[in-house]
Amino acid sequence: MRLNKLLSLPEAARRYAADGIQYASGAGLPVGADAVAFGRELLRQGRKNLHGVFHCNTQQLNLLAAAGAVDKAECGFTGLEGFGFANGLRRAVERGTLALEDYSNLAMALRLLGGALNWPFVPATVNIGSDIARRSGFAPQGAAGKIPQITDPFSGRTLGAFSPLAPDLAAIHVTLADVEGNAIMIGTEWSRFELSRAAKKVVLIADHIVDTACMRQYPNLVRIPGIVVEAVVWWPYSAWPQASPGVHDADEAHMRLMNEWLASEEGTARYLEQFVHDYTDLDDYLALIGPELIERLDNGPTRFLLDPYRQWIKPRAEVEALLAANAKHGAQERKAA
Amino acid sequence: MRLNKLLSLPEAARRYAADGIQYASGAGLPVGADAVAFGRELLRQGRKNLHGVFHCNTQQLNLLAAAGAVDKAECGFTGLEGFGFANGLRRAVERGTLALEDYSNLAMALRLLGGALNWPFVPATVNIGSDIARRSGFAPQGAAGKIPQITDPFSGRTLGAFSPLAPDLAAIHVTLADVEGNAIMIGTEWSRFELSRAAKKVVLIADHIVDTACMRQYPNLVRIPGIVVEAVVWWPYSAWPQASPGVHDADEAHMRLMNEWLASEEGTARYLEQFVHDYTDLDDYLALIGPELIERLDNGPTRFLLDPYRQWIKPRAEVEALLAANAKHGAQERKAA
Amino acid sequence: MSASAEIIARRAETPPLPCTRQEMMAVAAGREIRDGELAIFGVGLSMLAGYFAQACHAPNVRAMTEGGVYGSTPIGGLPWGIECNRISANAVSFTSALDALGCLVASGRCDVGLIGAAQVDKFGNVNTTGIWGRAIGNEYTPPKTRLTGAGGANDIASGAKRVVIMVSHEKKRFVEQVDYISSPGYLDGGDARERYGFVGGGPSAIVTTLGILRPHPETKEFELAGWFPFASIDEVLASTGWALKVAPDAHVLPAPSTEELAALRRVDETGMLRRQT
Amino acid sequence: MSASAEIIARRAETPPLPCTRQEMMAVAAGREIRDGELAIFGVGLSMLAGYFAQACHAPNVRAMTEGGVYGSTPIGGLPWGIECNRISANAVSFTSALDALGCLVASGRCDVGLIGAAQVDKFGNVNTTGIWGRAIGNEYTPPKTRLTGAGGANDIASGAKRVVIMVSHEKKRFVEQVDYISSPGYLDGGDARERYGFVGGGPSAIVTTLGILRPHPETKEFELAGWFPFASIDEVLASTGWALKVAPDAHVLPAPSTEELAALRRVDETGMLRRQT
Repeated sequence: MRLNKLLSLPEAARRYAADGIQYASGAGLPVGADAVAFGRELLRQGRKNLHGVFHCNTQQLNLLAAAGAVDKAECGFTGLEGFGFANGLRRAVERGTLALEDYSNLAMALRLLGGALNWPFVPATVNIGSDIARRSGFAPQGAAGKIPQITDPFSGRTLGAFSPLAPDLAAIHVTLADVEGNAIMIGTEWSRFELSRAAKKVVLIADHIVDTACMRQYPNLVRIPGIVVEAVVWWPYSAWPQASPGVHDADEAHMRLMNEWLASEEGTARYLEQFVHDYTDLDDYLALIGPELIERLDNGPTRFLLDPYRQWIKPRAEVEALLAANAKHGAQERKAA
Repeated sequence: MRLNKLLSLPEAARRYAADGIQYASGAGLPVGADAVAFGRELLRQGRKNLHGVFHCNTQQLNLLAAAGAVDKAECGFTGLEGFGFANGLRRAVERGTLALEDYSNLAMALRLLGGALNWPFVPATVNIGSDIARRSGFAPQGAAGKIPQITDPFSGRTLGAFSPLAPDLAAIHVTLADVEGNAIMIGTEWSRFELSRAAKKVVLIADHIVDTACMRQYPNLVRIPGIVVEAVVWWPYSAWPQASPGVHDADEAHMRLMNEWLASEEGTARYLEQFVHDYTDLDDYLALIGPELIERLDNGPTRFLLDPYRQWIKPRAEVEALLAANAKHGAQERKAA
Repeated sequence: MSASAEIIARRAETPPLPCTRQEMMAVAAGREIRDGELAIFGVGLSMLAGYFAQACHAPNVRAMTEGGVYGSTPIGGLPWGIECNRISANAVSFTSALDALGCLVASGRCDVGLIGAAQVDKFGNVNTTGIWGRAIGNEYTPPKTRLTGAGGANDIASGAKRVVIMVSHEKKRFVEQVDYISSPGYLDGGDARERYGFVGGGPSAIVTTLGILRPHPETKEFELAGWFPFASIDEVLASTGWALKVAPDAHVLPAPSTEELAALRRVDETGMLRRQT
Repeated sequence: MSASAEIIARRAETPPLPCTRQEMMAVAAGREIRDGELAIFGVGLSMLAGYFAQACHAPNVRAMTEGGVYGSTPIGGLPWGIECNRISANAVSFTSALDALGCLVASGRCDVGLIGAAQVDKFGNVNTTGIWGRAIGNEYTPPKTRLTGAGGANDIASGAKRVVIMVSHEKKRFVEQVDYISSPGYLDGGDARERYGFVGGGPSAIVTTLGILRPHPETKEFELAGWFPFASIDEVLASTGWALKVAPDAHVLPAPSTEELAALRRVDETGMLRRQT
């Protein structure tokens, strides 16, 4: 196992994503920390027919759905919280081009837990009794197989069973990662812990790369150890326009603009042109956000949450040197093989 | 809800423990952080007929079993790791005075998870096929009800079902707690997270009381929030002779002495006299360990793990003042009622 | 005349409220929360109502969000989400969805949950999934209008000891039968919840922009229990899409007190509720 | 003569080993672990064997314990437990039993587990629960000697891709049928594991103080695959409580190389294995 797992964002997407895969985002809540930039990269590489596993919709799914890259999706919540309905997703659902399978937020977490534990099913005491159990976007003719009944062998009472989830790829947003893939999340884990064990392949997208000494000082914070991780991507502001607690606030103006544009085909085309296909590298991407706004978003009320770890954050030059070293090593390996 | 939940060790045991209850220890591994001192206090107060829920045996269960205070116990591992068999427990089991129900370590964690989620049962893909599923210490005549079979509704394949655990009381060892019951564990959680949600009442036994500002700086470390906690006990070296990572090492000599003495009735009587009934307060208790040894155990290789939090540790006088304030408040409340 | 009837009579004579309808609704919903309770709030109105209760009469309410954010109080205005930095800035604990919605809510530990609705029916079933404008039929087809899905509300509706539903009182929202049950109320009434073994007790109130509906103890059909000073029985009935029964003890509800309004406006720092009338 | 046969022949002629039998056993068990594997170690001998492998030929083994302690290497001697500070001092991650034994082991993700045994039978079933000295019968009674219970070994035996059992080679431990199956091997042989749907492949080796036993590919009965330079087929057979078959390709196993012994002794800093002969 390589200890240095740093990959560039394009390389990680190329290596681990493919058309038609079950693709999961590992995010905080709808407007929280999600690697939206990974979704942008999937579109830049032309990925399509994705089966999205999004515990909650985020601007990433909203964008992927608006762009027509997702055929199927499974979600708990499909809105954007205070920013309203997710226009890109809702258009795709209403047109019938995206089959959406509804669950509750707990159901999604439990299904990921079931995948993590490799259980054949997960007991369901929620969703039963509601239309979530009676209606299936994936099997419109009959939902009987969605949340089938089981009998509790102790009491004889009836409950439901959820199918576990084991996505092909999870792109998980983390606040801090070392090059080995040990990672710290600041803010709610939401279901990133479960997802990191349920997914067949895990790619981390980190706001900051830190020295492993940070992990040895705070091992209880390292809820995703490197042993379950394939690759680590450093891409600051990958959650933009959403927030990353401890690192930056949400860009509320862009949240609104993005969702407005995604409400129409024309707007989506404009969004793709300006905010997906137009940048060439990280500097270019950061320029889209703009230095003044970045400075403001960087100084939000949760900034103090990152203070204990700042001493271990690697400067950009060092991260890029590590990335280059790994790319060189990878090229040599491929040549040798 | 009172915000100051500090109680003295004797008062917490008096208020929340009773003869015959299902009593769980919230510990690290067998030789790790366990509130052994809470078990000593249970014996000092004459508690008996306890039904022990110990994910793993520790010196606490070893002691309670040796003293005859436990009628029934459910465990994963019943040894003392590198310190050998648990002589007090094994004597009680071999004599037949303690009915021991065997599970594996994962099974115990899953049963606590099932209790935390209030599931009627938990899917079992382990323990099936072994004698754990075929033999019951609680139902010697037939184990059919211990891990009954269920059928996966998706594949039709057969697996087992575990019964969830919801102990009446959990005494959980934590490294740091604030007076509201927000708590940080250093070292493996083992199953303390699940237990803190599964138990009907939770009492924390903390090595250090810290200011709530510590929790606001490290909210992702606070895996047990105060909302699930009844009382907080400050009792340094409650894990002695076991270890508390970040705080102190194991007292290996006393680990051996204790287990040797618990191997016989006479030894147990001697142990109870010298190390359970003989101290009157915290100073007395700490004198049993001795200042030289404490200094040595305090300077173990994991000491650095506590460094980030030292600035928030409340000095003894302040903890005692808070404890006194709460006791006064409680007395007034009882008078008013 | 009993003391409370007297208060009610006096309130009924008060001049037009010094607050918006949204504020009245938030105060009424907040009054459903008792001190010391373990309470889960959603985003928007329900979070305002919850934190209003904490700021007013329930200082020791143990507030949580479905993201597993514990012990925080929003700063700098209403959070736009449950991971908004306005609520992440002073939490004492961050855990997970599995913990918050599973261990604390679906388990039956949570005392009260506040949820919203796009549609609600006479048995308190909530639709937040989609508007079909017709019965869906045997074959499931996409909705005319896709909404937000169930989110955590289904888990709250299944597991919380009681649920308070907050919804704008409009005929199109108060329907005989919701297009899609996203979160279960009393299903088809009576003891229907028992069929599913729900540990939660079901909705105890629907707090609207006009008043409060509560379930009949036996049939579980929601009835008008009270109306706000600016509203009337007639307005409520006209705004309800089913033949709403009026409870025998229905009465006008007290306007926000000075203390209540002051507390609410401290929480609604950016005046969100004052803009929306 | 093939290169490896040549090595074996040469080893067989070497004078008495420069190491203890316990050391030989630890080296032999460590050789079962391949570089890069996700491996779970128990306490004592199996931890020594595992960390020896890491120190010697498998530098990138991803070592974990059932407590969810990741990325650490013991310091200052063999840990007396999986939460011993000697192993907690340099971990990169601490999680939980549910994570380690559930998400990583019972799930089928873990490549190899090392477990111990008080008794083992010809199908690799392990007893660590108790010694009854007789069949238990229909009614369960306490054992004559209570041992440690299954611990995490049952979970490892059920879920790890392969399992290496380490046990001292004595007749009383190598029995036709164990008193109690704490951790399943191949049960009653053949494809019996399939009845239970175990994701793990079962034990691939029993490493003893005298040699190595491996399961027959069809019957799953363990056979002698090799013996240590200081042992012999006869000694192995005499120390086994069932009619042990000798595999057609059974051979003497190489003594620890200088490098292996040096690596082992770096790990066994306090010389635990050198004291126990």
